[in-house]
Amino acid sequence: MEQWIAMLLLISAIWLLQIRKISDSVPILAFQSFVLALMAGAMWYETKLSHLFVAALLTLIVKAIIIPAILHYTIKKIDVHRRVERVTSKYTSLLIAIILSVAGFYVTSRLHLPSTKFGAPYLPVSITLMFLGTFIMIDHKKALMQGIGLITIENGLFLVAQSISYGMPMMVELGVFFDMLVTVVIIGILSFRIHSTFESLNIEKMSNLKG
Amino acid sequence: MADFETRLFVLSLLFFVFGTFSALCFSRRDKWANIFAHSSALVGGLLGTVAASLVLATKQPISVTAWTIVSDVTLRFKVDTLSAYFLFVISVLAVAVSVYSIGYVTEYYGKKPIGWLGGGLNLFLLSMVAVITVDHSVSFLIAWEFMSLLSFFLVMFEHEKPETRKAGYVYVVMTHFGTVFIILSFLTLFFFTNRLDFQSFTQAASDLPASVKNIIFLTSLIGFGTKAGMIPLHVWLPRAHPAAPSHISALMSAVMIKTAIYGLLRVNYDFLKGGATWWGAVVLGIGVLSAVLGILFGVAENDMKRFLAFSSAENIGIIFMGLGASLLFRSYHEPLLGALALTALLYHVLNHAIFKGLLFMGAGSVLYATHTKNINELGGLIRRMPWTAVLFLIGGMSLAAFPPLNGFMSEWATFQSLLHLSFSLHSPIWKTVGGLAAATLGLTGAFVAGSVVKHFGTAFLALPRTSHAAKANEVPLAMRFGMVVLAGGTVVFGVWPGLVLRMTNQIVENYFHQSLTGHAMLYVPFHRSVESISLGWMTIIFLAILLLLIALLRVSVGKSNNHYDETWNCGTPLVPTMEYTGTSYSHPVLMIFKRLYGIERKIDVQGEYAYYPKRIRHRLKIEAIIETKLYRPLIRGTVWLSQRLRAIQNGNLQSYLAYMIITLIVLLLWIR
Amino acid sequence: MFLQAVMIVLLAPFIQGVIKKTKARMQNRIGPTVWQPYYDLMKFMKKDAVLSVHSSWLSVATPYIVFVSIVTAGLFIPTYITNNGLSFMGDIILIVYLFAVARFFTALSALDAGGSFGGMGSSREMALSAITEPALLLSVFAVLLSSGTTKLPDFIASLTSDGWSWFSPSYGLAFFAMLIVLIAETGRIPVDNPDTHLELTMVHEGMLLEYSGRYLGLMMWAAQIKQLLLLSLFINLFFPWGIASLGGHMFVSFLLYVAKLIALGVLLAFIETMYAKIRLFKVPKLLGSSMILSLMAILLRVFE
Amino acid sequence: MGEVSLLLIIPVMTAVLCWQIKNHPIGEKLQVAGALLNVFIGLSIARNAFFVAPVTGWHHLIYIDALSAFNVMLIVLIGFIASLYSVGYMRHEVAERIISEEKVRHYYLWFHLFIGTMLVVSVVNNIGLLWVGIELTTLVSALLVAFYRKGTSLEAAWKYLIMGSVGIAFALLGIIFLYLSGVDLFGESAESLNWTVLHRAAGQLNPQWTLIAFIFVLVGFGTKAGLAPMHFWLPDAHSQAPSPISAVLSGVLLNTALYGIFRIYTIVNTTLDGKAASYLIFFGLLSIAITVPFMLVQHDLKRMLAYSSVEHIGIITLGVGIGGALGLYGAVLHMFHHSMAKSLLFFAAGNITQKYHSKRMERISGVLKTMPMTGSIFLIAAFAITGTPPFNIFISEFTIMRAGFQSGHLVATVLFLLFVVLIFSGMMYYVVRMAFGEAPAKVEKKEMSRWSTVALFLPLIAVIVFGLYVPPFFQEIIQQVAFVLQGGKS
Repeated sequence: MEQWIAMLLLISAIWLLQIRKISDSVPILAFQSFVLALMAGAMWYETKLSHLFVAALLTLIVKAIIIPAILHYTIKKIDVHRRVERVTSKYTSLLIAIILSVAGFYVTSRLHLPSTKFGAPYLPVSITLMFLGTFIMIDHKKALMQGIGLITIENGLFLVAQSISYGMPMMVELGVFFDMLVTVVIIGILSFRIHSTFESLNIEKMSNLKG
Repeated sequence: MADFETRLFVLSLLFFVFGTFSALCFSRRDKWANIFAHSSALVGGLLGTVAASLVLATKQPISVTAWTIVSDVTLRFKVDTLSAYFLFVISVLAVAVSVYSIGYVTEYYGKKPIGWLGGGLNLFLLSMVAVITVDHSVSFLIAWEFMSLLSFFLVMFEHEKPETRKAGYVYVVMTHFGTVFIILSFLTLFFFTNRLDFQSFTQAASDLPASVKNIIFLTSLIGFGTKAGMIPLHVWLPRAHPAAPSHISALMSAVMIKTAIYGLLRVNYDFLKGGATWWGAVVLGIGVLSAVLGILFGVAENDMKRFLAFSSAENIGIIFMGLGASLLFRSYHEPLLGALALTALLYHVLNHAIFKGLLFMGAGSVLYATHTKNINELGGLIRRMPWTAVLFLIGGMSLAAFPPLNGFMSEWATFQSLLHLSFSLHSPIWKTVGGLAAATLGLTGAFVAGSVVKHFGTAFLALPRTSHAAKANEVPLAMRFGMVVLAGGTVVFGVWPGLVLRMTNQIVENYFHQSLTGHAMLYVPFHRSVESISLGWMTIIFLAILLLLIALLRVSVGKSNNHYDETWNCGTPLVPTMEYTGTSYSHPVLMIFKRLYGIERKIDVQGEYAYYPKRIRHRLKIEAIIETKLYRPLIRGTVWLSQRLRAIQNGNLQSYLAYMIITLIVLLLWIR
Repeated sequence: MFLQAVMIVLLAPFIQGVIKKTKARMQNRIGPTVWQPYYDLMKFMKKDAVLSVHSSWLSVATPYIVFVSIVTAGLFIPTYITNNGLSFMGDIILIVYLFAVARFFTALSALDAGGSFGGMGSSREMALSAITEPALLLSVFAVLLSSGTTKLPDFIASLTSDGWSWFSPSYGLAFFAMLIVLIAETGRIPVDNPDTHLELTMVHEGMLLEYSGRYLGLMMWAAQIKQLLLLSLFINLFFPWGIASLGGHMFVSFLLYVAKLIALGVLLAFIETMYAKIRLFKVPKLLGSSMILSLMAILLRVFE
Repeated sequence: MGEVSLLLIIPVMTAVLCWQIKNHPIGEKLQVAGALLNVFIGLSIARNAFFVAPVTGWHHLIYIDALSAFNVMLIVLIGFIASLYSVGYMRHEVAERIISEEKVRHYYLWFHLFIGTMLVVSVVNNIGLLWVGIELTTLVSALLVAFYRKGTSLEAAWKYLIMGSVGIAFALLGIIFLYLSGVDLFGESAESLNWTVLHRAAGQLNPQWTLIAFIFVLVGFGTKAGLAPMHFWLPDAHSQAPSPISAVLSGVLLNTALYGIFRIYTIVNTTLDGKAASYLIFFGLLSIAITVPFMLVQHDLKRMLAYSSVEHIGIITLGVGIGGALGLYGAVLHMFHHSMAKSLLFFAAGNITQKYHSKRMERISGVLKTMPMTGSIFLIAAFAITGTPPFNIFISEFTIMRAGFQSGHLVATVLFLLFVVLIFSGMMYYVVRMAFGEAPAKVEKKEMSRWSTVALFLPLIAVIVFGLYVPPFFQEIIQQVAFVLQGGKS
């Protein structure tokens, strides 16, 4: 079970690197978050910790529904149906993604952290997710994709938070969700303004501030 | 008794403070600002002089605690004999300069903020007094940098001129670099003594391991040497001093650079108390270098104040020679000779302060009257401004160490200490070095004489070259008086060394338990012979012979009746353009020492026959090798490097993110 | 002391005359009598003076200052007695600096009138002196090193007491070093030509160009005295034999002293006729070689 | 207890009111009043925390000890001065037709929310909430950076937002690890992220977890605090924001981020007994070093100041890393001094840029002629920020150097000295060119509005006085804070 979830998450992350159109990213993201919610549910099922259930629910609502919705809306509004632009070629990015995953697993393995009862395999995956998320941001030139990369990173965080530490204290989780939401909203707002100012979302246009 | 001196000292400080604030209050009213600022500076100076002489007379140190800065850093003023001596020098100059300024600043009325200038002067004096009297390294550093900062602002006073801004920048950066080295030496002392006040340095520092002492010595030498303007760290000096208003240049050149000497004495004599032999050798070497190169660069100058600045570097060199000699003698346990050398350098500190102050004031007066410092635009001033001429001449003669003026006395003492390196030390190296060093001192003396002739001759004698010079008028009374005070000093301290010895002995005895005797005569009893000099007697004989000669001529052939006629100029009437200019005057020297100046000489003759040219243009481009070969590459290299390094901030968000993630991964791989 | 003052003042022109006479003879001329300089001086003293309208009080004051400072310097130089009781107030350093004072004022007065000849001479003089002075000091120190004092009487006393060590090589080197300096300081060929006013060659004479009458007389007299003093310094550093200490048999030593002076004068005249004047910018090399010699002298003395 | 709630509520209230009140003159005065009120409350709270006892409340959700109180003090003070300065600044912007009046109302809204979020960060006890607060500051201030809707400001804001959020995310992971390290001690309870609890149990925490946690937190919050090499957003954001905002960003926000790091550092360092210090020293030195080239060759006035902020954050970090009573003392003192000097500098720079209509330093000259007051203050502040006596920064820098030598970090200290003097020579080059000389003809010789000059004086006093005399009560405060940073044990 755990292995499956971990694998799905990884695949979804790498998939985000391989998309053709920006709009494709939204469903993948939703799927990823859904898997995350699933995982949380599973954790709840195993540990019977009530707040894990809440977390799962929140994940489902906020991450798998609201945030994708916002992103979808933004993309529609700015209508960037064009192909994504990458720094590296498709295959290079794939290669790097693989390397990063290996790195993530290696790093966590050599930390020889004391294993916990559940979700031990999730730790390397989550760290890898963070790496991949950052790589998504680095690789894609469209401003919006960086938002998506960010959300991938946060998903990685959640994975750890939910699985290994059985979720954070309630209040903190709420706060985090709230932040996520606001972040996405502000990313939306800013990408609107950027698009209206630069007539494009290509962040390579935004490199006037040097030195 | 001591508390009386304490009161005087505190009062003088308060007067400086009062001068600052009153000047700033009256910054709207130039006249009042001028009067308040400089009169209070004058009073402060007088009080300081009295306090200093009392301390030197009674040997009772003044000690005043002001307040606590942070936890264990207190601001305490402690005037022991060494401080008192420098306090005396500063105060004397303060008196003369403040009188002079009353006249000098009138030039700025309506044009520039007098209040700030006067206030700055007072604060500057205050900071200098603080530098030489505080006894905690942190408060010393604060006072030190405060002094540098104020002098920087005062240099920047005429900041409309671009070269002034450049000078100010160079100055402030170099002095800051110097301060860093001073900080290093103090921190090193702190590292071993675990205290920061001079008291514990004095107690603990002397029994440090030799290597540590060497570090401290070197760092302090570089640090203080920068401020003193020793070559090759002098580059700020010939820029900053001419840029400042003349009375400020007088203070900077006469007194401020001496605070560095004070620092060196403190570190070497109070804290370290003896070290390796090579210390003395290094200092002596730097001294010789500074003296010779300083004056050689100075010879080429046609700007009065720039020349004076270079000659300051040269005199610092002479002082360093004395210091080096005394360090050597100390390491060879020759107390009497050490005493002689230390006396020589202290004496020269006072003398240089006096005549360099006088000369800068003189240059200032010329500037005031003609609005130019370039001697090639002057001439014939001796008739327009007789007072200034005579006073400048006296200063110049003292600078060139001519008897019977004070400059000679200290140079004589320096000569003696250098020669007795070779006479009394038994190592063949020192025997050779001593003679050579003395010879170089002679060399510098001759060059100084030459440059003085050049500057006085070109600026004050013969025909005026421009209308500025032709229409010049004698400067106001206050300025003349300020100069007269110092001119008197040059004579008195020349013919009556006893006055100075009485002060220096107090210091010298602390370190060598020996002292020199003398009233009208400086008398050094060596084991092999007795060296002595008496300018007082010499002067008397000189005058006697003079009177005799005149009398004889009168009685034998009567008064000489003079006719006046045009100068012989191959039959053509003499016009100013035919006179020897400063440039042409120093030309032989430049030709002899070509290598040092990196001279680019261009002569282009126009006209069909080379022998009957229509126009000849002669351009002489001179640049000191130190700047071209040492500093410029350094600066260019730094800038080039930083321009390369700036590439990391390429404005691209993705690369920034890459930096982040890489940092993270590396750290994760790093930790165990 | 008074005696010595009078002596040097009166003796100086005679030596000048001797040198001139010898030169003339060597050039197969009859030449003026050895007393000629005295006649010249008297003539100058009587004549009226013409001064430049552009000149200041400096031109008038200079001759007196120059003359007196050189005479004063003369009091500290042993001539025919080791100690005239004045040496407590000065030593070789003071002497050198008194000469420097004289030179300083001469150079200034040369600029006073504003003519370019004066400037030329003055600038050359000061440039050369910058090298002559250390050379002089160095050669003197090379000799003084043996006795460890800068006081000439003490030095001569020690030299005469512990035997005259002429044959030590360092003395030889120092001798030649100082001879060169002597020629330079007295402004003779090959460094300078005392009997020309041609602007390309002259150094010292150029500075006196504007002077006439009594002032010129004083200047020339001062120059002659300076020459005498340098000669006697040279003599007493290298051949102090027979010099009397205070109260000794003065007369003999005086005669000896004059004899030495004449001999040295002849030598100078000889050299002067042997050589031609060298270019101005060659002179530093000459003096440099003098410095090298004295340096070698010092090294020999130190390491022996 | 009521005080604390007031402290958090007033900024929000002010913000909302400023936003709602359409009457501009009233609004701007009102926001100043709000800020002033908050100063009093903040200081009284701080006084209790310093001299009486740590303030707690809301069942251990709030915990204000000396460290928090110190941060609160800085926030309210700088906040007040900035709000005071904003009045003149914004009036000028409106007068210049650069922005409209209701944009100014938005400005005040976000400004005070920003202050509020920072206060939240410094008063909460729970590290998770602390994280939430810091993320909020990012979001709010990003909007303020983007305030002028120019391309460059948007760019800066975007970079800031993205880098900030990524960093913050890393930090959250770190916090989760920290939670993990304690979780088997306390089980899953809200308490177990309260740093009081963690701190008490710091001894028994799991070292592996804490170390990796610290790494993530350092990189994460380090990004926010502008530690090299995560600082790249900083010069952009600080130079593009309106000057009062730049002042707050440099003066307080960075400290707040550092506060996050140090909070966790104190715990981690006790767990790893001093192993973590070396990381701080490394990043501190790196931050100082990396600014050198950008100081030596620079064209934009505010960027230069921003880089100097990076440098000083580095110095503070270095000081804490060097540690020991002296090092921490110096670091804390430096925090205060840097906030004062830097905000002063940014305000002066604000006046200058508004007067010359440019941030390009080659276009600026003769400030002393055009604005004598601002010019001289600018000079003083510049000398102060480069650590020149007799101004305040020197004292703290020297204390840190002392600590460095005392604790035997000789190489680090000497490097530090070297970098500092290089930075000085770089900065002075431009400062001299700007302050002195003749002004361009078109610039009229007149000070900016009274509001803009008055605001300069409060920090100026601190800059000058604290360089010569640090009052005993203040030393006591610093001692307290250093004590907390030392992990409560002296």
